[in-house]
Amino acid sequence: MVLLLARRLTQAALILLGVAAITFVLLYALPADPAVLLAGRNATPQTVANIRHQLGLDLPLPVQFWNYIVHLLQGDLGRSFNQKTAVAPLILARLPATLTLMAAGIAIEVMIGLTLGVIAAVRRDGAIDRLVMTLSFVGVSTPQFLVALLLLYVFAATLGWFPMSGYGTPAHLVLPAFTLGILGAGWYARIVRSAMIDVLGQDYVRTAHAKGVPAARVVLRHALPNALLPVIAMIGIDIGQFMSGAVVVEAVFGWPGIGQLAWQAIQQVDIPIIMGVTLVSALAIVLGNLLADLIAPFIDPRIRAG
Amino acid sequence: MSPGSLLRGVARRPVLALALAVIIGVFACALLAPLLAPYAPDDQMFDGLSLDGAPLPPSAQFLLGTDTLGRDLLSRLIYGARTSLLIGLVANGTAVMIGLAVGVIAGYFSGLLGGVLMRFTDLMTAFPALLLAIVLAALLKPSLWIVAMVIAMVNWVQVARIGYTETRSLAERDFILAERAMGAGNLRILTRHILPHLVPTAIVWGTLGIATTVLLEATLSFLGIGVQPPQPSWGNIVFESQSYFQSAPWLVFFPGAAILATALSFNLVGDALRDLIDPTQRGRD
Amino acid sequence: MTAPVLSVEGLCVDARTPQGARRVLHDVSFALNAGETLCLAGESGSGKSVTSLAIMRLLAKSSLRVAAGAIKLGGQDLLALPESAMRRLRGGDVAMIFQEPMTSLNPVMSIGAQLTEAIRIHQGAQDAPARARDMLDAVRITDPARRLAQFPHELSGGMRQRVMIAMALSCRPRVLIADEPTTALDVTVQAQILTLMRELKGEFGTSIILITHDMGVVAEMADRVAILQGGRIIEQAGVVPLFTAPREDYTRTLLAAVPRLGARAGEDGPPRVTTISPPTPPPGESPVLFVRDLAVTYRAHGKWFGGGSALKAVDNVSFELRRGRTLGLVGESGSGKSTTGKAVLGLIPFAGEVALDGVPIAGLSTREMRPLRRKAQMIFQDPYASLDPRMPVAAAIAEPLAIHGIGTASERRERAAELLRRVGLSPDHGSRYPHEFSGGQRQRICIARALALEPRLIVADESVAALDVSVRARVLDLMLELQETMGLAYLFISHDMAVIERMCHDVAVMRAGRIVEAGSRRAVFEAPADAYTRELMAAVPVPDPTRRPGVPLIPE
Amino acid sequence: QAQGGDIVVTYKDDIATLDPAIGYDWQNWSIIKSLFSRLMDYTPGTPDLVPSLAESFTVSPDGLTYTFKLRKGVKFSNGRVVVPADVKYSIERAVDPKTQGPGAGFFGAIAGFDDFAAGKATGLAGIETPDTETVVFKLSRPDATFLHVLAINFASIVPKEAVEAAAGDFGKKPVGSGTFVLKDWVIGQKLVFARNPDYFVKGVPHIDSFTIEIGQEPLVALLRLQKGEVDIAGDGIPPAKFLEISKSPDAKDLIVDGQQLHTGYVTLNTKIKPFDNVKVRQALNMAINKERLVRIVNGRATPANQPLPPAMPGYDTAYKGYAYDVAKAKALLKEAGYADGFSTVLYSTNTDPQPRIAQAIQQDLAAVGVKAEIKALAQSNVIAAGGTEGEAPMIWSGGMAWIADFPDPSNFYGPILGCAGAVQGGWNWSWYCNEDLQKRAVAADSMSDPSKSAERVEAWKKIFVDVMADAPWIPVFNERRVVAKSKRMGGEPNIYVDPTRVINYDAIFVKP
Ligand SMILES: Nc1ncnc2c1ncn2[C@@H]1O[C@H](COP(=O)(O)OP(=O)(O)OP(=O)(O)O)[C@@H](O)[C@H]1O
Ligand SMILES: Nc1ncnc2c1ncn2[C@@H]1O[C@H](COP(=O)(O)OP(=O)(O)OP(=O)(O)O)[C@@H](O)[C@H]1O
Ligand SMILES: [Mg+2]
Ligand SMILES: [Mg+2]
Ligand code: NI
Repeated sequence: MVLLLARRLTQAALILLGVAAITFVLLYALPADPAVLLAGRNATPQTVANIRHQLGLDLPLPVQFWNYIVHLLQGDLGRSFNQKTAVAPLILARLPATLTLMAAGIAIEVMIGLTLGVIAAVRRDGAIDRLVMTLSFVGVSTPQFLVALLLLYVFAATLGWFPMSGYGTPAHLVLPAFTLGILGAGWYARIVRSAMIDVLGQDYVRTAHAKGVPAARVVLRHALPNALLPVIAMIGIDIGQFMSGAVVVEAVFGWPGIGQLAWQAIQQVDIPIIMGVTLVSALAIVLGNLLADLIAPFIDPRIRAG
Repeated sequence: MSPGSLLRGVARRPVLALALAVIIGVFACALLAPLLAPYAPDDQMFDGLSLDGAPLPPSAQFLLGTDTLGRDLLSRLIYGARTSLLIGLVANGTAVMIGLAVGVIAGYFSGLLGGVLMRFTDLMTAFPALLLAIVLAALLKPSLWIVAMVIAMVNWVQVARIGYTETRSLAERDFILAERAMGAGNLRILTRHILPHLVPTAIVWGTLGIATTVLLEATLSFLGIGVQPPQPSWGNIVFESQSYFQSAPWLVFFPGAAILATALSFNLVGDALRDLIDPTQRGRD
Repeated sequence: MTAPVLSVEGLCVDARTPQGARRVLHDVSFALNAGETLCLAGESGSGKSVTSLAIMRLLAKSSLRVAAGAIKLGGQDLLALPESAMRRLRGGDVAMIFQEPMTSLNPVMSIGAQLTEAIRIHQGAQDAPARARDMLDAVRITDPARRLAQFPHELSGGMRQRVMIAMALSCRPRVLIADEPTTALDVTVQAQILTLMRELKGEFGTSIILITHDMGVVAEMADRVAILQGGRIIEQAGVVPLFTAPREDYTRTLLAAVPRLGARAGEDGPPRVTTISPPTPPPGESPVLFVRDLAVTYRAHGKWFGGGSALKAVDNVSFELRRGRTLGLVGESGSGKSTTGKAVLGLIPFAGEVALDGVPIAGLSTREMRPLRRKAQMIFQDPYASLDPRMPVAAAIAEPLAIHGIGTASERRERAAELLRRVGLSPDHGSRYPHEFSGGQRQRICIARALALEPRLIVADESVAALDVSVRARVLDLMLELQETMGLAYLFISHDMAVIERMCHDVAVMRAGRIVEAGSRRAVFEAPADAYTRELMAAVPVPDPTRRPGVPLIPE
Repeated sequence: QAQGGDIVVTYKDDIATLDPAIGYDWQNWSIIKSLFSRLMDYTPGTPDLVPSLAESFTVSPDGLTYTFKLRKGVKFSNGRVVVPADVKYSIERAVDPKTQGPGAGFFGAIAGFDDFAAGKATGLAGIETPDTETVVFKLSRPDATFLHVLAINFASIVPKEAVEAAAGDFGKKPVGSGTFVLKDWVIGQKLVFARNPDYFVKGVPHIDSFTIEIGQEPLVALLRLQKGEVDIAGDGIPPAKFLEISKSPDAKDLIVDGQQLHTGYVTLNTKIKPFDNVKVRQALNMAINKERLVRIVNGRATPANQPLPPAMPGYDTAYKGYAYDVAKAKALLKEAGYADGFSTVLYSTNTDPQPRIAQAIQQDLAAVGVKAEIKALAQSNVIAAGGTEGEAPMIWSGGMAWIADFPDPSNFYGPILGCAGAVQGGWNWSWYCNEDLQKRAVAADSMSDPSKSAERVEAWKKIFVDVMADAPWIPVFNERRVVAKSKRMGGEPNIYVDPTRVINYDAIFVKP
């Protein structure tokens, strides 16, 4: 197990290196020249060349990449072109907000999704089932922006239950987390329903009934764990999606997360920030997936982790 | 099953019949757009805007209202069906297929091959799709096929992870051991005995994915790699208009409803097809 | 006489099929008195399991439905009871042991969790873990404390069955329905379990419905016997009258077909069933299966950093099997029989030397194994688990042919139909799915599948255990016939000594992963050298209710 | 005007930096203006230059020497008095290549600039500090805009010790002598500015503090503004909300609407066929229905016919430009040999309403037979395409259009219409270079004698009219800036849409 963990961590490091390399190459492929953008409208070619040189953008790509990696290994993510300050603090400052929103969003979508999915599976082909299935489609078919604004209008602007914007208190978290949760719940509901229907038809569920286990317990204790594997995998995926992808929700609710930073950096071709955000979210994703893979054998002991 | 009994089977399920009708309708729109649309999709009509430049609500002249440039929304939706169908079916379908293939292979060959594939999947998950999109936008001539390709490249990853987990669990079951004992090759086990079990998953992703990819297309087009204005797609109509949801709700509602109805219909038909192919799965998702 | 504890009146059950309802139980009626053991015996697929599930109200809702009748428990009609009330009865008042142990245990819950749950629910006991361990002790599982933390897939088939029994007995039910409870058990344990059930009955007045195809068990356990055939009860009588004076022809066949241990004393091989003279293998020919120093180690899964402990399931096993011969592998549950069977076909990693038809298989790739697979087939211990639930059985039977590219699609279909017929099923069963069959029927499907390729070696793991005697006799004859005509070799794993006696040339007795005694069947059976072998022989039930061990007959 | 009040301003994007030598976007532009002071400044709401940190100044007759007397006793917020050496240090810092500042080029007229910029000197020889209150600038050529240059942000005065103490992070820890000081900066969330109690003009500023909340979606900011949570929505009113707000009864309290020094235009790349043909360029100038474009932006603009905006000195009110005339446009195209039109590409940024405007232009072009394919991209990609030779035939400038750095016509020529900008990475996206006009532009900028300023303006007026004869642009409209503010905020529109600093934090106030 320890060996396995060590191996997976090495792999994780390699993945990060791979991500860094690809990102680097892609950024180079961009025709937009950060120096030109920085130099601004009034710049002379001299200024542009100057800035390019200062940023080291005139070095050959492999050299730049090598320099980047060397700095990275010293824990240095470089300095933002646009903000003229170290990247690491910019990302770190936003990390707690991102992680909070991610955790809350995933918790809510899993909770809603599991509940609806299980109910739909138990009442399969009934009216509730149809309703849940239709709702799950409504959920995934609605753009984030709309849901976020709608929630904001109703619960913050009109009812005044929650603050419209900001970060810091649990009250601030509710609406953004629910936006993510409502939108993602459809996936979970579907996946859980599908897996649960399979499981509920298994012999061991019949055994549980035969033992006189209360219906709710049969569903929750006997059937649900057997249907959890895809859910775990899905959570691993969502970590990635929310890490830098909650741009819209962050924007609507003024949530100071990494998504906004990433979005701006991409617009401004602020390469060090893009690299930094990419690496941090890659790290989160890799760790998330690693965790999912490590948890899987505990949920289904038939899977050998070795 | 004969075509006759099939028809009768459909007729007995009105919801299914409705779903089929929606799908046929959408295909008809895509194929016959010039015949069906009341106006040209990119005609910015003078009387399509109010005097201070506001879009017009549905009326007898413009059945679904007009957009912020004074174009007929209905006509744009009809033409938009082409783009959106292609994205929803081809791009999403490809993503699901690649994802299943990778997931199943990685889950089944848990050794080196599986490890490498899954790490590759991790790498792709960790890689910012947006960046890829922007780079492609800058390098390539925007086209629908490129969006389709990017969507496929981005979305397969998720399907792969789910497929991988399910396969790992399946591969430990006795009947797979039995297949091996009979001498079944890996290919056969994968295609005949593991893939069929993933059909429900494929249906979930394939149909829920229709809605999400249609919306994703809009984001990618916004970044410049997909269809460019004035070519309509359902996604970009919603996307462009979402901030107008209060001042011109019809601009968001109708394309949104089109996406929802199409995705839902494909799901219903997908379920029905699966029941037909695999009766043990009746009622499963 | 007091009112019966449980009575079934005019029970009819329909199966839902695409062609409409098919009746699988016709007007079944019987009564179970307090402290009585009623045996349901009969053909495989005759409706025994369906009857018991109907009593529990656990018929698969999507495919089976009670069409008529009443089931009364102490005057209460179970069929009219609300689900919540029924639930309280289940497990506590009426408990059930299911036929297929692998699929009946929850794969993601530890044995301990599954056992204590029942105890907690019905008795609210604080000491549930301790009682769970006691129950495991009671069903004679080795190392019960460790088993509590294990998961079903880590146990042998017999152990799983014992866990099922422990679970059902843990709450001392008023009525116990046991569907083939000892099918997968070796005879010594079977004897212990039967004794346990008898004790339970004596101690708590539990009434038992025992479903079994083993007339030996019937004779040993039953007070009364009901014989089912084709979904009908054709005969119902006290055990002694039934054995001594059966009324129905079918009952008579059933009794006549019971193999009795010692029936073939003094003879070397199995009986001849054809007139073809078996080919004598040339002396230099390499054995079909050659095994030397085989060892298999399972790595039990440990906690994250704890590391797993290793279990040597098979150790130092050597034997060889020649063309046209049958080697019987017997031994207590968990002794490593199935593991050996899987290892010699290269299905699980092993150490040591294994050669199939002279070709060493260690380290062969899937592709290299393929030609060998055609020559060697396996019938798995758990038939349900080894069938793809999403494949119609005809396709499953034709599967090996398709894999090896034999024949056209229609030829394969024909062959599948033919094989179905030969194992006593009707070819139009072919379009059904595994879950629509009875346990015995599934077993026959697996046998048919193994025979499809006409291999040279079959590893048969408890492959006739779930078959009623008449069908079993037919299947065994079929296997013998194939051996005589084609020189098939069998590695025959069974707990049923009578079957071993009938089928085998040689016998190896396993215990704790090692072979403790091996030799010709005659030598081992007639002069067992090892103490354990002797114990095995003694524990075989005798199909004669008047020669019941221990417990005296309860007078009617 | 009332004193006091704490107000909240919102922006969507991060404040990149508050370093005056670096900051060059329209968000930090107005903040930097208030954090620091410069030798020169403008009367709030006008383009009129006034001395600020300088008490007085003199210009030599040849226009090559500027002598400034500093105000006495002005203190940086760290408590130290501002001395002439700070002026020299600050401007050298803005020019120093190590600073990577985008504003270096503005100071090109100072003697010694070329050596310093090329790294051959360690400072600007042209700046002298003869005593404790005097700064002298020696120019290498006359520069009529020099006083404006000393009023732009890059000429802000900073204390050397604070820059050095910040160790490269001055942009996050600014110290100046402006009207406000930075009190708190929570990354990604907000910046708090408090009034500078020691500011050298009494009674300025009016508000006690302002907080900038960032990461705020404009639509939501507006909603918060209507609820009174926000005082100024910095990103303005999104198109989707404009009509609703402007028609609401509160509109006059919530909206301020002002002219800015801005023109929206379409560049016609003179190096790409067929735009190398002046007739084609003129024809297209006649093909665009600007009235309709104005309607699409809900009337928030006025049609334009020349590069300069009306508020800019040098705007020619007599010039009528190319009138909208489809028939004439077609005729011209036919003359140029494009009777059947041609195909081309029109670039635009991708944020509403720019793609819509591009589509409207596209439709107008289609009417004269020109098939323009639209490429709506992120701003950085459009800028990249514009600055690459032979890449972008037409660019709709909306969203990144030119807003003057200072209110002088020269600022509308050099980088965007002059030869210097027609280079790789430049901003002259028409790649238009008329040597004759270039010479006249240089000449006009040399007329630094204040008495000749009217003549100079006249010269510029002609230059721009002549530019239009070559038609490298289609001037489309002059967009007005619309700012949303809460009801309690007071002040004329021109301090919310100040021509030189957008929001003038020094001048706005909270109504009592
Ligand atoms: N997958 C597994 N992981 C860990 N241990 C296992 C696994 N499968 C079997 N074992 C252990 O190996 C031993 C031998 O099991 P095996 O299945 O070969 O027994 P068997 O002789 O076939 O018994 P039975 O007659 O009950 O089927 C048992 O102790 C069992 O618990
Ligand atoms: N779910 C089902 N759907 C349809 N038919 C079924 C289903 N389950 C059982 N049957 C059919 O009902 C009949 C009775 O089955 P049952 O399981 O009761 O047999 P059994 O007497 O228990 O046989 P065995 O000894 O082989 O277990 C069989 O013909 C079987 O094929
Ligand atoms: Mg049965
Ligand atoms: Mg076994
Ligand atoms: Ni492990």
